[in-house]
Amino acid sequence: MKKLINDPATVVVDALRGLAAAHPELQVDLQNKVVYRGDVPRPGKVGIISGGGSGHEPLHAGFVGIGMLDAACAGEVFTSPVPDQILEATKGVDGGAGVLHIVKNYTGDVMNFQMAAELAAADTGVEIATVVTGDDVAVEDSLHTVGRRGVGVTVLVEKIAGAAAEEGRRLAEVAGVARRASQNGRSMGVALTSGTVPAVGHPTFDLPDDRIEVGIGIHGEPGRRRVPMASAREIAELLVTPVLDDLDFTGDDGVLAFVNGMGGTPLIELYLMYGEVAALLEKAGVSVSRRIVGSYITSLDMAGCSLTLLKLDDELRQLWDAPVMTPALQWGI
Amino acid sequence: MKKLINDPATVVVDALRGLAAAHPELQVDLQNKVVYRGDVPRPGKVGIISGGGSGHEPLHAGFVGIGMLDAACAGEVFTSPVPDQILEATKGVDGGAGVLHIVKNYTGDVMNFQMAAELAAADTGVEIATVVTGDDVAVEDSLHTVGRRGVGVTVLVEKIAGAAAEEGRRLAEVAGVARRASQNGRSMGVALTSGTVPAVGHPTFDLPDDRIEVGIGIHGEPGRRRVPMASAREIAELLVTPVLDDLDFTGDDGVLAFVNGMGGTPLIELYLMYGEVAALLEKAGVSVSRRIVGSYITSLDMAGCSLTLLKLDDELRQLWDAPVMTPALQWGI
Amino acid sequence: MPEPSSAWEVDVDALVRWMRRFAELVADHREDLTALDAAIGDADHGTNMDRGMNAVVASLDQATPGASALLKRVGMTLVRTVGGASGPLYGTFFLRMATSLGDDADSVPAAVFAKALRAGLEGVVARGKAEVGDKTMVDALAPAADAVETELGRGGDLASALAAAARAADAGRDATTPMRARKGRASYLGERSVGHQDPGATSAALLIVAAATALPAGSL
Amino acid sequence: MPEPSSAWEVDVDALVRWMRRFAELVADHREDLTALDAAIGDADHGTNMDRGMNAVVASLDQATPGASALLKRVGMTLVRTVGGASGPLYGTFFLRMATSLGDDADSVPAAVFAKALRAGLEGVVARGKAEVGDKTMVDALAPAADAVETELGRGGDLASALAAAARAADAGRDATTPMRARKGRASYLGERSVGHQDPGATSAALLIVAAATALPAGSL
Ligand SMILES: Nc1ncnc2c1ncn2[C@@H]1O[C@H](COP(=O)(O)OP(=O)(O)O)[C@@H](O)[C@H]1O
Ligand SMILES: Nc1ncnc2c1ncn2[C@@H]1O[C@H](COP(=O)(O)OP(=O)(O)O)[C@@H](O)[C@H]1O
Ligand SMILES: [Mg+2]
Ligand SMILES: [Mg+2]
Ligand SMILES: [Mg+2]
Ligand SMILES: [Mg+2]
Repeated sequence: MKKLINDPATVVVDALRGLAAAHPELQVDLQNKVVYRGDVPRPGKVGIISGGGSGHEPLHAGFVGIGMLDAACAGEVFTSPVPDQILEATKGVDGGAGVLHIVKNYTGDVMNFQMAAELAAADTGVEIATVVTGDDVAVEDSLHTVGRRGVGVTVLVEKIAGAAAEEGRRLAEVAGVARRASQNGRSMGVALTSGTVPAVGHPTFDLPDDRIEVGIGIHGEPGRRRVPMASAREIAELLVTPVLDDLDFTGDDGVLAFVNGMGGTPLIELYLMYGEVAALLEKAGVSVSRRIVGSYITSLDMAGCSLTLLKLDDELRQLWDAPVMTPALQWGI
Repeated sequence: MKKLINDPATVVVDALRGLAAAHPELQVDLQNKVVYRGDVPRPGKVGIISGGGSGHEPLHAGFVGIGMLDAACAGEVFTSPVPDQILEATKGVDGGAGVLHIVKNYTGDVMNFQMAAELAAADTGVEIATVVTGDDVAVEDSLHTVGRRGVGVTVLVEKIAGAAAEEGRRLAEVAGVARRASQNGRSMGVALTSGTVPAVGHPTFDLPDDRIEVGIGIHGEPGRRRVPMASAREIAELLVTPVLDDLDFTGDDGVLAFVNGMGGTPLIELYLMYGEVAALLEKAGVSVSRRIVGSYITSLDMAGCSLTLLKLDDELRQLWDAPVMTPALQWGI
Repeated sequence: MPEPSSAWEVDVDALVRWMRRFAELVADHREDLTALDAAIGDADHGTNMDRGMNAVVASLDQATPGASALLKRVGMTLVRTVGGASGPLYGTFFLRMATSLGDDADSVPAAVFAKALRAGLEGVVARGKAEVGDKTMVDALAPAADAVETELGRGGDLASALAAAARAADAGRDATTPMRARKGRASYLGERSVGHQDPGATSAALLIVAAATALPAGSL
Repeated sequence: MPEPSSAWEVDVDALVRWMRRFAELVADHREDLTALDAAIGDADHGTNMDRGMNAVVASLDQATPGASALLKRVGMTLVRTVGGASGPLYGTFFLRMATSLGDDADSVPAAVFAKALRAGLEGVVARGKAEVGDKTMVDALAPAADAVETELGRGGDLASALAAAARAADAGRDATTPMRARKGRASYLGERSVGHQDPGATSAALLIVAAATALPAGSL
């Protein structure tokens, strides 16, 4: 394993220390591993917090700022944060209008946020709403399963909820629009290589040079199946087809198309993939009205990419377009 | 080799097609492999163009937009563009106030831009100024050598020159401030792994698991020396020390500190490195007043990072802070 | 022959021994647990449990007011330091045991301890909604709780009850291998989860083995 | 015995053969050239030259007005398609040859061709500022130009002059191995460039070998 780290045991805190140095406009609580906007709590504004295991950077701390998150809780690598961190963040951002928890659908994340919400209710009485994202079509969705993993759509939900809160909307409305965004999104990912968890020191799974994993999540979990290495065009089909099969994305309001890198894949390949995805969407009669290409929700140094489509409507589009000023997403300000 | 590509021979055009689809606000000439701002030529504004081999994304095309480049010429992977492309871009952005060529100091880049400038002078009479960046302290700088490689500072020079042009300054002034920025910048890079050129299909150099290359450029060239793998703290010293030895960065105006990823290194490691660099700079009495962390000038999928320091003054800082709106850098708009 | 009352009771010292033994086993099997999790999860279960049990061991130096308070502190420490799925689940296990033991006694009879184990298991099920057969830690914990009750019911002492529990937990752990996961991260793999032993069931079996070897030792 | 005038002239067909042969050699050695460039450069020299020579070969199908015009087109094509350092340098080489040949003739005497070679070399030096010993293509081209002049000067014919040039270029190429690069990308490596053969000198030696085998063939 070769990584720019000091010690696997201190990766998360060391990286947060760097984030704090690089972004003096943020407040970073190294003790609790919580990253806050500089101006929390904002009286009367719904607080938006998220969090999860580390290793997905810029998610979540890179999305803390104006128009997006008020705080992000960083767990250990691929391990959800603990209730204390989430409780601390909840209290820290509470401006009296309640707090929205945006949680990716993983057993650990859901349980830790749930425990934190129980503690917060008992402790402070702050009103909490929770939106759980689950957009990964690689995962079977039925009554007998734990539901889909939350992946790419989480970035979009954080942006949209953040914009709604920034507008001064009430908690129920913010949660409502976040939930709609979450339900309108679908994702599919592919890995060319496995990532390496620092504490483990070798790749999570072995992938021969002529094989790729289709249907991977963002924790280095093996995917649904292994197929021969293919061209970008064919890989784009492996992503686009199951996403379009799962939800009807045609319609005049168009979609937001998001091609995301897994951490080890350079931008030249992501743009190339976007070109292939755009061509397939056009062929399928899906009109794209917003686009984003980059590594926004990653899986350590895994090479690969994911596609997320979000079905837009006027409100979602307007909230997406609203100003945002965070380390990783910035426009309009 | 596993990459998200169709064919090594079409990588550059395929990626440009994706960039065009992802950024409808840009104009992309696939024939000439030139990316333009949507509104070129802008009458009375100095045109700013750059270009170079592909494989360094987002450099240069990702910096085309308001407040930065008017056009970028994309060569083949690691191969400078040819004079025809540069001539075409020069003509395309000429708004009557002259055109600045920002060229990284590599024999091929310098010669191709030179030939293009000769052709442009003969052909159109457009006034051209050229600024050659050469900031890599890994390379000996003496009368008997070809001078230093242009690396990280190129991003900063493009931003600063773009802001000066946006303000309506004249060509000589824009070139002057770009040159000052270039001369005030120093860089040093390190590779944990070699990148793989698509047309070659295997890594450019072999690097054992316990060794790193210090003093690498951005073309997969081997570095100056190979040292044992070390901690982030030690690697930060390998970068900071030669940079500070080369130029006095103390002073009240402070520096811009830029930690750059080489393409295959995830953001968590870059932030961690930034933390180590910031600590060393503080110890050395260098005050940091602007910071940027991310993969902005890459070397395909190489893992590693580089450090660039730019000595600021009021004018450079103000031009850095000025609004910019490009695929890869955005603020103030 | 030892006095029955002593052979049948679990005191604070015994619980401390249990936690230390579990922490040792987790440290010894850290890489194995993580490797199991790498195959069907996210390669952190060994790291998570080891971090948590190190924190638990560190907390054992504090004064220990009684059996219930001790287990509560263990549960809170795990909730505070482990994260992921196993943090809340193991945490809940000990918190519910503590609640079940109720008002603090210095030591508790085996039957009371058995009831607490059952309560811990029920807490895990309440939190995680997993049933036996879902390929989770429940597949090791549930047969263990059953075995303790059965063995005590037919007159066995704590040592033999916990020995039976350890055998049952090991068997439950082994039984997870052919299962298709229906809960937790492994469930995302669908059919591909078949053929791999569940990491959480593996650490849970270590917990019961630790109980079998550490709990009775000092009380006999 | 062939007529001296014919044995000593280079016509358009011969130049076309030269370019085709060079293109073949470059294609055959593409991977080698790139591997040499990987060691001390950026692993693209073979790809660059092959792309350029493919474009040159494609352009050969167009009508060929004369020797000078042909070489001019070759030079322009290389400038337009190769990029990097070798594009302008090889391009300039042929453009300067074309200028040196001057007003278009269908065929040129060997001495005139030798002068054109010298002019091409001087163009490369003017553009790239490299001297013999800097570990560049100049280390193959300069001895080749010298050898042609020497051999013609002592009464040799074009075939023997070019054969001598090919030997000289090969020797010049081999001599780059122990050199420390002072120009181009390899110079960044400092001492580490020692012990590697220069890719540009290697392709330049192929150019001269191509001339030796393809140019005289049809004119004899
Ligand atoms: N709903 C659940 N009920 C019971 N146990 C569960 C549940 N979900 C997961 N587990 C257990 O947790 C283990 C994984 O723990 P760990 O790797 O620490 O957490 P994470 O999955 O969050 O990375 C699984 O092997 C399984 O035994
Ligand atoms: N200044 C120069 N003068 C002559 N030849 C040069 C010069 N710089 C580089 N070269 C030649 O160019 C070769 C490299 O060509 P190529 O790899 O195609 O270009 P680049 O270095 O731009 O990638 C070198 O091996 C060397 O022979
Ligand atoms: Mg985990
Ligand atoms: Mg090159
Ligand atoms: Mg796990
Ligand atoms: Mg090269």
